[in-house]
Amino acid sequence: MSESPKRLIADVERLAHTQVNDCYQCGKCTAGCPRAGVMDAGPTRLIRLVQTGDVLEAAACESVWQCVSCLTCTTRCPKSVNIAGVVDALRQISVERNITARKYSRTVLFQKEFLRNIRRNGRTNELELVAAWKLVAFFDDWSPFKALADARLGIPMLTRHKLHFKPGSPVKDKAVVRRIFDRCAAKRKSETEQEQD
Amino acid sequence: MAKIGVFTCWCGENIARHVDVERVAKAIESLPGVHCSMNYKYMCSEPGQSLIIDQIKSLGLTGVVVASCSPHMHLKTFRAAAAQAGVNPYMVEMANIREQCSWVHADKEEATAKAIELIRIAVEKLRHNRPLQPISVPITKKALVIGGGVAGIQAALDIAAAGHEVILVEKEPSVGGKMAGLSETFPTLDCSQCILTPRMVEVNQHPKIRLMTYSEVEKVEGYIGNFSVTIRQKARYVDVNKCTGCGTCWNGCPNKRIPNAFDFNLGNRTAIYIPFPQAVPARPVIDSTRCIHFKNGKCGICEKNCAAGAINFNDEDKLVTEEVGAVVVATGYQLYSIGKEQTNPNISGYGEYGYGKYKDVIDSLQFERLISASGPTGGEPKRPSDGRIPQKIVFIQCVGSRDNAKGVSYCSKICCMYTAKHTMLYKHKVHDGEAHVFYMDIRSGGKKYDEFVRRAIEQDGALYHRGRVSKITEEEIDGVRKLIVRGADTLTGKPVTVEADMVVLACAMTPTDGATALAQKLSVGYDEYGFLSESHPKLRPVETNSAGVFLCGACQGPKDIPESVAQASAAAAKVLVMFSQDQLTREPEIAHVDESLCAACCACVQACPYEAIAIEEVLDRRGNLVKYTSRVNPGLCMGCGTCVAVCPSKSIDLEGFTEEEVYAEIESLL
Amino acid sequence: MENTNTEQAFEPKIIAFVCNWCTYLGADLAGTNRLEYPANIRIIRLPCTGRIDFNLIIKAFEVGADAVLVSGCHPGDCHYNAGNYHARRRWILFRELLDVLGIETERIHFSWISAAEGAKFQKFVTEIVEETRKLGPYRGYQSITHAEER
Amino acid sequence: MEFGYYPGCALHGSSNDYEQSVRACFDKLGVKLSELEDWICCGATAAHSINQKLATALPARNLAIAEKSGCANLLAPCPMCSMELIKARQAIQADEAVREEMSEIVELPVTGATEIVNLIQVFQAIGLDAIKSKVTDSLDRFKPACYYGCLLTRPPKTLRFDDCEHPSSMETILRELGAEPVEWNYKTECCGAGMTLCDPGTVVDLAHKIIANAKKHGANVIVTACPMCQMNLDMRQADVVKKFAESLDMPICYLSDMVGLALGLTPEELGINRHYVALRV
Repeated sequence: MSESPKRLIADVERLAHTQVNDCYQCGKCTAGCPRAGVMDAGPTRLIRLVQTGDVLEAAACESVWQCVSCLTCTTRCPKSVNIAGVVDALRQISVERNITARKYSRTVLFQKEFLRNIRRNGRTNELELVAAWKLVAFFDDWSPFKALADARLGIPMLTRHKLHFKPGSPVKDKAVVRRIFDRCAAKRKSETEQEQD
Repeated sequence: MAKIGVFTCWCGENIARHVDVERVAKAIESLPGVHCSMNYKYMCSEPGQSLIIDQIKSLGLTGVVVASCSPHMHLKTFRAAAAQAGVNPYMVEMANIREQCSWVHADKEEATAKAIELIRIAVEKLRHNRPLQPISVPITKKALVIGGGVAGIQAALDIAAAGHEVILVEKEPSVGGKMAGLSETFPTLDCSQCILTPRMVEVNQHPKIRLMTYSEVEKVEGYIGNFSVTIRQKARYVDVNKCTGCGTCWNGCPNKRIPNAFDFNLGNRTAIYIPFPQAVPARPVIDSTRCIHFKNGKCGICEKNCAAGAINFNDEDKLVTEEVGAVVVATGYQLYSIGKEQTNPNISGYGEYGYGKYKDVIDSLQFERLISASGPTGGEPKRPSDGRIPQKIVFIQCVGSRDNAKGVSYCSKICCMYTAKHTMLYKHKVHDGEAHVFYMDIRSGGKKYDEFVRRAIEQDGALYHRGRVSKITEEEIDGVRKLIVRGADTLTGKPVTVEADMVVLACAMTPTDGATALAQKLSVGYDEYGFLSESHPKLRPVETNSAGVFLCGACQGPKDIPESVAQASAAAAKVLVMFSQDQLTREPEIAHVDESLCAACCACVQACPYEAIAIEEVLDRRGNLVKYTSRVNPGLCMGCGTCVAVCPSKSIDLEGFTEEEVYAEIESLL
Repeated sequence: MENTNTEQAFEPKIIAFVCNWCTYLGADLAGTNRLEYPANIRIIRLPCTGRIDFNLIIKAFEVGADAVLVSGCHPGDCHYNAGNYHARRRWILFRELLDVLGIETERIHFSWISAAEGAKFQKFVTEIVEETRKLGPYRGYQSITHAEER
Repeated sequence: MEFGYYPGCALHGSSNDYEQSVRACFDKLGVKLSELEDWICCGATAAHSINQKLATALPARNLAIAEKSGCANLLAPCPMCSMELIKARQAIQADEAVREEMSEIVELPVTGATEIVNLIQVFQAIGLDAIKSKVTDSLDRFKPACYYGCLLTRPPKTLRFDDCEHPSSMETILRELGAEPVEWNYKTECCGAGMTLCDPGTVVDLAHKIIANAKKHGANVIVTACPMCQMNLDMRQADVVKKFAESLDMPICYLSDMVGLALGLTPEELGINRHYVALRV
């Protein structure tokens, strides 16, 4: 199914609360980005891809997940384009359509696991999170080295009482958190369906 | 009894396609006052106009309604035709059945019905019109030019060359403006001072020009042809008539380390000073805020040394009133301020570039002084922090320009050109130096302009990066202070970092401080940035909506030297057209007061944007005061009608749009 | 759906007071660019919105206007420097007066349309005609005058 | 003086030393912190990577809880939480439709009545004079490089706190307490904490750049008000030293640690002893 570029652009703009056509490609976002040096498509290029309707191509870029959300781009943009917001929108679109750059599928798994963790507990349970993430990552690429890479940090963290086996005070009303998650997912779904009508 | 002729135009197919012209003409015939109703293919054509003239003459018509295009198109044409046939031109009305009817309504029934109504409105108005006569006002053939930069100098010289007197007012101690401080000029690289200083001398010596430097316009009263201008001559503490400009005073002044504003604070001056050696007039001023004598009454070395006895510590500001017929505004520009301190709340400055924090981050006018042979370094591009010759300079374009978030939304137009010039001049002085330019678009439209930019790149090896800079930081590397410039090259999509010795910011051009205050004194409009508004962007580019006031140079919008000079000559030409007449004729569509009704409540006086209405005494034959009344100065009134709207007794009315006429129009729609 | 017939029969009458230098030229531009809009509008050309006395607006309702439209130059662009500000300022006072009189203020529309905004003129007029169509014919003025008579 | 308190996951987890420090400090200053009843996670980066609505809804739930409890000012010491809360609050305040939608989603009415403040703002509210009146030790042995990171000042239009390019609010406080803050270059540069698990290589590079610059400008401690920055710069320092073969030995402290030391609290009371790089007190 080929999708109308117009609709895709509108989706990004709605999610990011910004107008991509305001961008005149000056490059200031790329200039200030702490990650631009390693990106396959810097922020300027990502916005350009959205402008031309190549939203899915943009969403599939590795750079979407290389962004650290430091907001330097948005802060200094001479046209007040919410660039970081566009990157967030592209992330969401890439997850929804399962087109995330292969190299960063682990990151998506982590983010998803993070949210699952909150959905379950209301707050993050760090140890559970790290363990679970390592496990999914392992099943994702079967690399025991990656799975153990951060164990090295985990042990001194435990000795400094920084990592807890038991989470702090638990959330009492966990059910409401679940309902919030479900409602947000449902809203997004109905919005996209409405768009397609 | 009105005898009105209605002439409906087909405009070829333009009107006739959607409006049944024959039916319209027929329907109009029976309207009250209408004596004849005709239609023709092209009313504005020679035979069309003849038709109108013939009908006026043969039927003795007293008024004419032409139903055709917009009055902005042809009202003048038909008024002239009517006048030719002996009908007062203000007894002509138009019904706009083309732009506002046939072109916008596809349904022929609807369009035809609307056309009939539009003509009915016009007929009803015309039935209440009265003949008007153009107004004549006398004229003082002397011009005031405000601003002594290159534009003001040109305008003054042109008007004076035609034999008229000119007063040239400049707020700084010397004429010359920004151009006097520039190094060389694009695209020919001729020396700015070499071409300007002869002109500066000429304005000072011209018998028809009265040069008033260190002076500002305080108050403007009057109207076209008859302005009365009050000028404040600031206390100079030096009698310019006695002074010979010998220089003993400023050479002997012990107070030598005052930042010189003419060098944008890169160089120093004394407390008694001329801003630069070629200043005109070559007469110093004393900066009373810095002079030791004004602090403690001591020193006085200049006074002792002055053989001419020209020093006068008791000097005071003087107010001078002059009568002039026309005003030319040439107040020029200044650079957008980059730092944190901003007067305009919509502008926030560029903290990320560290201007004001890092000494070697300078703006483009500062760089002009650094590479100018007459500048504080004698033309050597020494950097301000330690005097080293920079081996690598980064030039950043569009600082403040085209930046809705922090600066101004417009393009400042000249920065692309002068930045290319800067790279060349720098490379000519430092052959092995690197000149990096960060730009967004290169805008080099103009004769020999793009060739000039290409020369900078192709022959002088300037390195152009298409992208903006995000941040500048200062770091010491191997004992030398470097500016780390983090930019991007959007053509490669990669970030670019340059370790520079100096950074030059090409800042936006903004109107001079005080331009808007002056505009208010002159009743001239200005835009959100303070650039003064021309009357029409294409057809009246040097006129303003304040009759008798003209504009030239960068006060109207960003401009380079050739454009400013051309516009200055244009403004001078407009002044000379005015001065070629002995009396001025104005449209009579202005306000007038029925003095028998006026209660002198002053509502109109306060509402009038032109200060054209004043309260005056009404005297009887013996000179006794009967009452007060408001009275309109026909020279000042521009005919906006605001006074009519606010008048509680409706004793003031606007000719051409009287209460009676407008009500008649509305009532025709019943 | 029961009102369809009457709604179709109702063609609102709209009187516009526009300034000569901005909105009138904007309307001309709409014509030059052939931007169609409903034929319900009648333009009264005035030098400036500053000339508009609010009695004119009341008069417009008196002759049967269903909506009145006032449009001039953008702030800062007034041909006469400040006429549009005067108009705006008076409108604020006038609106309260209208409320007291019982005239529906939603039938009076203000806008800034420049000589370059033909499309804005088209949109503005089209929207107002539609809106007024929905509001139905204006009988308010008659009811006010009748109340006075009683 | 009393503030609502939203610790966020970090302060209840791996950065509990920050909570210890903040609480110790405010105890000493007589400021009461009332922890928000049954608060939930703000969603952090994950929420706005996956579902924008969720990124508003999770903070909105906390705002609603705060409002219900009558809390006027809510302290969120973690800048990420703080920014997410402020962003949600502004969206809710600006648009009635959002307000209604969010009230429905989070099952509590939310209008954005509660003001969100960061740690520095609380110190400002207490007042420098009030703090100084309780000081027992001068901080004159410290030359802190104040590190604001990304989210204390960005996005400036949302946060409206300090100067986003050259902030100085932490310096003002520390200077009053006797320390000599250094001028340096990377006050607002990103340390890469967001990638600490998935891209350690870049994190080490960024951390090196920041710490080395602070050192070069004469700092003997980096002071931050962000749990992620602190942990990242502190924990990754060993890797930095290894990769760049350069001894840095730069302790990374919270602003509350510094204030606490001036108030006479011990490193143990403040949790400074649990940092990786030791602070020589």
